[in-house]
Amino acid sequence: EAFLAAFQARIDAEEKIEPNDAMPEGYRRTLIRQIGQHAHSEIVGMLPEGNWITRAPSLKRKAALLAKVQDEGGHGLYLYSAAETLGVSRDQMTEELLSGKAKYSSIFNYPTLTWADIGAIGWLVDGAAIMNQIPLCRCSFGPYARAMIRVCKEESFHQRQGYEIMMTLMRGTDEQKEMAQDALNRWWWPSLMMFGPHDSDSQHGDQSMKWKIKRFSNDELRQKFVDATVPQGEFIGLTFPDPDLKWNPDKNDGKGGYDFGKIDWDEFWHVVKGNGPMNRDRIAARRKAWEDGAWVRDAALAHAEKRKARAEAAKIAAE
Amino acid sequence: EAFLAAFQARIDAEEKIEPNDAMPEGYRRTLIRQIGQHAHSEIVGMLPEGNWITRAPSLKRKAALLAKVQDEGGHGLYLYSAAETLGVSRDQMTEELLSGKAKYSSIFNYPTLTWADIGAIGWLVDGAAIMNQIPLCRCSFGPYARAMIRVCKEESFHQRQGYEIMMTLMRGTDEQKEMAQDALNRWWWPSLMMFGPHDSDSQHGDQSMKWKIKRFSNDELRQKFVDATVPQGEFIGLTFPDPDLKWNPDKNDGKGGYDFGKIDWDEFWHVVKGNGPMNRDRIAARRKAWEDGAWVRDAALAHAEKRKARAEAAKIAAE
Amino acid sequence: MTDMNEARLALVLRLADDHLILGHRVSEWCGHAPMLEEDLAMPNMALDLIGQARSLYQYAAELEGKGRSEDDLAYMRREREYRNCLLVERPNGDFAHTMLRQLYFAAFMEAYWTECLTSSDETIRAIAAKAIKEVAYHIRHASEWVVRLGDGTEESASRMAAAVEALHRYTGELFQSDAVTDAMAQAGVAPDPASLKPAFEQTIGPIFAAAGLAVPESDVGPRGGRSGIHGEEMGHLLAELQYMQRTYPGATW
Amino acid sequence: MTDMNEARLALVLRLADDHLILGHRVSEWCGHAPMLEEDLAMPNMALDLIGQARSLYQYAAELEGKGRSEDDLAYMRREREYRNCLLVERPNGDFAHTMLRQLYFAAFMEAYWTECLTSSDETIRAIAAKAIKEVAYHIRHASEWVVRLGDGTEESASRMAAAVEALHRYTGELFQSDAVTDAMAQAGVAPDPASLKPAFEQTIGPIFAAAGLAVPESDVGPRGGRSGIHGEEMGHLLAELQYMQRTYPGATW
Repeated sequence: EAFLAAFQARIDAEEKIEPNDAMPEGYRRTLIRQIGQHAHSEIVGMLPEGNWITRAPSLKRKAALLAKVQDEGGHGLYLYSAAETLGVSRDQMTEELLSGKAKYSSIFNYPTLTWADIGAIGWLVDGAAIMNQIPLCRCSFGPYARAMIRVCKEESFHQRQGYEIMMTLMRGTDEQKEMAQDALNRWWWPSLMMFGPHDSDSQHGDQSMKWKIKRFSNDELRQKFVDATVPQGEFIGLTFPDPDLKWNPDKNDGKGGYDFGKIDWDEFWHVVKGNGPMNRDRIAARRKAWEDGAWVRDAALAHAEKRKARAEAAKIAAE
Repeated sequence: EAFLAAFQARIDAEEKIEPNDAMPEGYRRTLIRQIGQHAHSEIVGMLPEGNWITRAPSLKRKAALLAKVQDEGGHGLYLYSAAETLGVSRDQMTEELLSGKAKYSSIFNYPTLTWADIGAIGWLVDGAAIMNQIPLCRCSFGPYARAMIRVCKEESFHQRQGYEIMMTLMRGTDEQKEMAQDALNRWWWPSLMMFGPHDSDSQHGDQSMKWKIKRFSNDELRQKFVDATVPQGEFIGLTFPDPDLKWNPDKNDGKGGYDFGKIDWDEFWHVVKGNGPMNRDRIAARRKAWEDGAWVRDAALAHAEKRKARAEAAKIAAE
Repeated sequence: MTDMNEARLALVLRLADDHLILGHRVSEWCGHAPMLEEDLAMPNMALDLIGQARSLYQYAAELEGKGRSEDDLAYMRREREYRNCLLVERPNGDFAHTMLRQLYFAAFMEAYWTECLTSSDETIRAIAAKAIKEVAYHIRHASEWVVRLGDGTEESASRMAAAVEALHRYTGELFQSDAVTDAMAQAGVAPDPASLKPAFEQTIGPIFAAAGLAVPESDVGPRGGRSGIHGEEMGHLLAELQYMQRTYPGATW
Repeated sequence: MTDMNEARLALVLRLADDHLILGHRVSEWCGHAPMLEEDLAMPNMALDLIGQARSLYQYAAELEGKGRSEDDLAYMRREREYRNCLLVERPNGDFAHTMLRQLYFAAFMEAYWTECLTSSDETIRAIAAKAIKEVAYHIRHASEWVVRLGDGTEESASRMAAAVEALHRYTGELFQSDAVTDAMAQAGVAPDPASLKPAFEQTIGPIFAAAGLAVPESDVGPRGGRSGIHGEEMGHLLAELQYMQRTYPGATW
C-alpha cells in the first residue's frame, strides 16, 4: 500500500511513468489493454479506407488516401512499440486481435459504401479520435503520451483532409451533395458512440482518471466533439441526422453547446458484440493477411538465422 | 496386313468404326490425340469468353454469352466421352492438358481485350471451327462423328450470334465501329492459322485422309473459310487486315475465290510452342481450377463410397 | 394508389437485384469450377438467374413508366440504389460456400414463388410459374453438393460447416418484413417473407440432416440490403458489372 | 517536328501508364501485407509511383495541349489506349511475385532515370532527379526481400524461383526499341531502352546471386503493352480504377 500511495503521488505530481519504473499490476494491465485496442484500431482502420484506394476518383485523392493509410500503419507501429515496453509482444497482441479476444474501435465495423465515406471517416472518425487522443498526449505513461503527440499531429491533418473532401462534395453536383449527406447520415451516430458508454455506465472510467490515463470522461469528450463538429457540418450545408440537435446557450457552464438526441446503445452493443455489418469481414481480412504471410515471416527469420550463422562461422574462420 | 486391308476396306465402304471394333493402333492413337485436342480446345476456350461474362454490356448479351460458354463445356463433355470409348480416361486427358503435353487450339492463347472480341470469336473462331468440323460429322469413327453433328449445330448458332454482335457494333457509334475493326485486325490472322500448317508442311494429313478422319486438307478448308467470311465482313463495313486480299474469278476451278496474303508462320509456331500472350495464363487458370477443386472431387468420391457401404450394410441387415 | 405502385416497384426491384447479383456471383465460376460437370452447371444456374432478373427488370421498367429499359435498371443505378439482400452479394468463397448460398436462396425462392403462383399480379404469377421449375433444379443441384460435401471427407465436412457458420447469419434478412412487403402481402401480390420461414426450414432441415450439419440456432446477422446498405464487396462487383455501360453511355450492344 | 512532339507525348504516356498501373497493383496490398512493416512499405511505394505518374501525366497533358487534365489521361482512356508494359499489370500473386516485379521495374527505371538526368528535356530531367531517389529505395526494399525469400526457407525459395520463372519473361519488353524510343534517343530526350540492359543486369545479378537464384537465359515473353495489347487482367484493373470517373463524368473531387 505504501507502494501504491507513492505511485499515486508520482501521478499526482504529473511525473511520467516510464517502462522500467515499478507500477501497479492494474495500471500495467489497463495500459496494455488500452494501447493494444488503440493499435488494433489503427490496423483494422486501414481496411475500410483501403477499400477505396483502387477506386479513388482522382490521382490527387488517391495519393492522399495512400498517405493516410500509411500513416495509420505507422500509428499502429508506434503503439505496438509502446505496448511492448510493458512486456507484451506484438505477436501476442496480434493473436488476441485475430482470436477476437482484443477489441478495436467498433466504428470500423461499418462498411465504406461510397467515396463520401472516405471524407466522413476523415472528418468525423479522425475528428472524434483526436478529441480522445489530445488528452492522451498528457497521459501519465511516458511512451504512450509521446506516441500520442506524433499521432495527434497526423490525425489532425487527416481530419482537415476529410473535411475538405466533404466540402468539395458539397460544392459539387447534386449527386455529390447527396453522397456527402448520405455519408453523414450513416457515420454520425457511430462517431458519437466512439466515445464509449455514458459515464454512468462506463466500467474503467474512475480508476483510469485517477491514474491519469484518462483525463476527461466519455460524455465530456463527446460533448466537445459535438460542439466542434456541428458548426463545421452546417457551414458546408450538411444536415445532421438528429431532430433533437439544437444550440443550448446554457450548456457548458453558460458558454453554450449543443443538445443532442439519445444514442441507440442497443445498436452500439450489437456491433461491439460482433454483429455489426463488417465485424467478421474485418477479422477475416486481417487473419487472411496474417496466415498468407506466415511463410514470408518464417523466411525472414530463417534468413536472419542463416546470416548470423554465416557471420559467426566467418568470424571463427578468421580467428 | 490382312487386318489393315480389311479395316481400310470398311473405311472405304464408308462404314462407321465403333469403339468395340478392332482398329489399327495408329488409328486409335490419332483419334485419341485429335479428339482430346478438340475437347481441350472447348474447355480452354471457355476462358477467353468467360473473361467477359461479368462485364457483358447488356443482360441479353450476358445471357447469350453464358449459354455459349455452357455449350462449350457441353461440347467438351461429349468429346471427352467420345475419347473415353477409345480407352483413355478424362482424368488422364486432363493431366496431359495441365502438364502441357496435350495441345489445344492455339487461338485461345490470345487475350479478349474488348467486347468486340466476343463478337469476333463467335464469328471467326467458331466460323473456322465449323469449317473444320462439318466434314468431321462424316468421320469414320462413329462416336466422334455423332458428337460432331450436335456440336456443329450449336457452333453455327454461335457463329451467327458472333456475327450479329459485330453487325450491331458496326451500326453503332464510332467507338463501337473502331472496336469491331480492331477486333477483326487482331483475330483475322490467328483464325486463318486455326486450319493448321500448309498441306505441304502438315504432319498428320495423308494417313488421316486415308482413314477418313479428315476429309479435306488444311489449305482447302482455309480457302473455304476465307471465301465464306470475307463477304460477310465486307457486308457490314469491315476491312480485312490483308492488303493482298482480293477476288480472283479463276480460283476454285473457275467458281472464283479470294487470294490472300502470306500467313506469318513464325508467329504461329511461336504461339504453338507456348510463347503466345496467354499460353501460361490459360494453363495456370485451368490448373488452379483443377487443384482448388481436388477436395471437392475427393469428397464426392468419399461420399459415394460411404453411400454404397451403407446401402450394402442395409441390404445385409435386411437379409 | 401511388403508394401501392411504389411498393410494387420496390418489391420487383428487390427481386430483380437479388437475381442479377446472385447470377453475377455464380457466373464468376465459369471456366474455374472443380469439374467439368460444374463448369456446365454454373453457367446454367447463372443463366436461369439472369433470365429471371430480365423478366423482373422488364416488369419494373414498365411499372416505373419512365422509359427506362431493363439494362438501365440493371446497369445504371448507383450502389446505394441496389436493393438486393446481402446473402446474394457474398463473395463466392470456396465451392462449399457457393453451393450453400445457392441452396439458401433457392430454398427461400421456392417458398416465395410457390406463394406467388396465386398472386393477384398477373405478371408475377407468370414469372413465378417459370421460375419455380428452375429453382427446383437449383435446390436439387445445390443440396446434392451440400450433402456430398457435408458427408464426404474430413476436409469437405469442415469446409461445409465453415460455410454454414459464415452464411447462415445472412438468411435472417430474407424473412424481414417492412412497409413494402406488408403492403404487397395485403394486396395479395407477394407473400409476407416472414411467413416463409417454416417452408424454408422444411427444405433445409432434411438436407442438413443428411449432410450431418447442424442448423444454427440464430439467423441474425448483418442486414441492410433492402435499404441499399451493402457490404464492401458490392462496389467492386458493380465496377465490373457496370463497366461497359458506364464507359460507353448510350450505346446499343 | 509534329512527329517529334508526338513521339515525346507517346514516350511520356508510356512512362506515366507504367507508374500508374504498377502503383495500382502495389496499392492492392494495403492492409493485407504479411507484416505491419510491409503494410507501411506498400502504400509508401505506391505513393511514390502514383506521384511519379502524376508528374508524367501533367507533362503529357501539357505536351498534348488539348486541355485534358492528369485525371483525364489517367482515368478516361480506353484499355487499348493504355501503353504500359505488361510486367506492371501482372497480378500481385504472392509476396514473392510482388517483390520481384518491383525489383525488375525499379532496376530498369534506375538505369532509365540515370540516363534522363542529362536529358535534353528539362521536365524529364526534373522528374528523373526526384524519381531516382525513390527508385533507389524500391530497389533496396525489394532486393532485401528477394534475398530473404530466396535464401530463407525451402518454401520461400521455391516460391521465389516460381516468381522468377513467371515474371522474368516479361522483362524483355522493357528493353524493346521502336520508332518512339529511337526518335527520343536521337533527340537526347530519353535513353534507348535496349542500351539499358547491361545496367539492369548489373543490378539484378548480385541480388540474384545472394538469393541463390539463377538468372534465366531468356527474357522473351509476351509483348504488346506499348501498342495497347494487354493481358486479360488489365480490363478488370481498369474497371476498378475508372469506376468513379466513369460513373460521375465531369465531377470535381
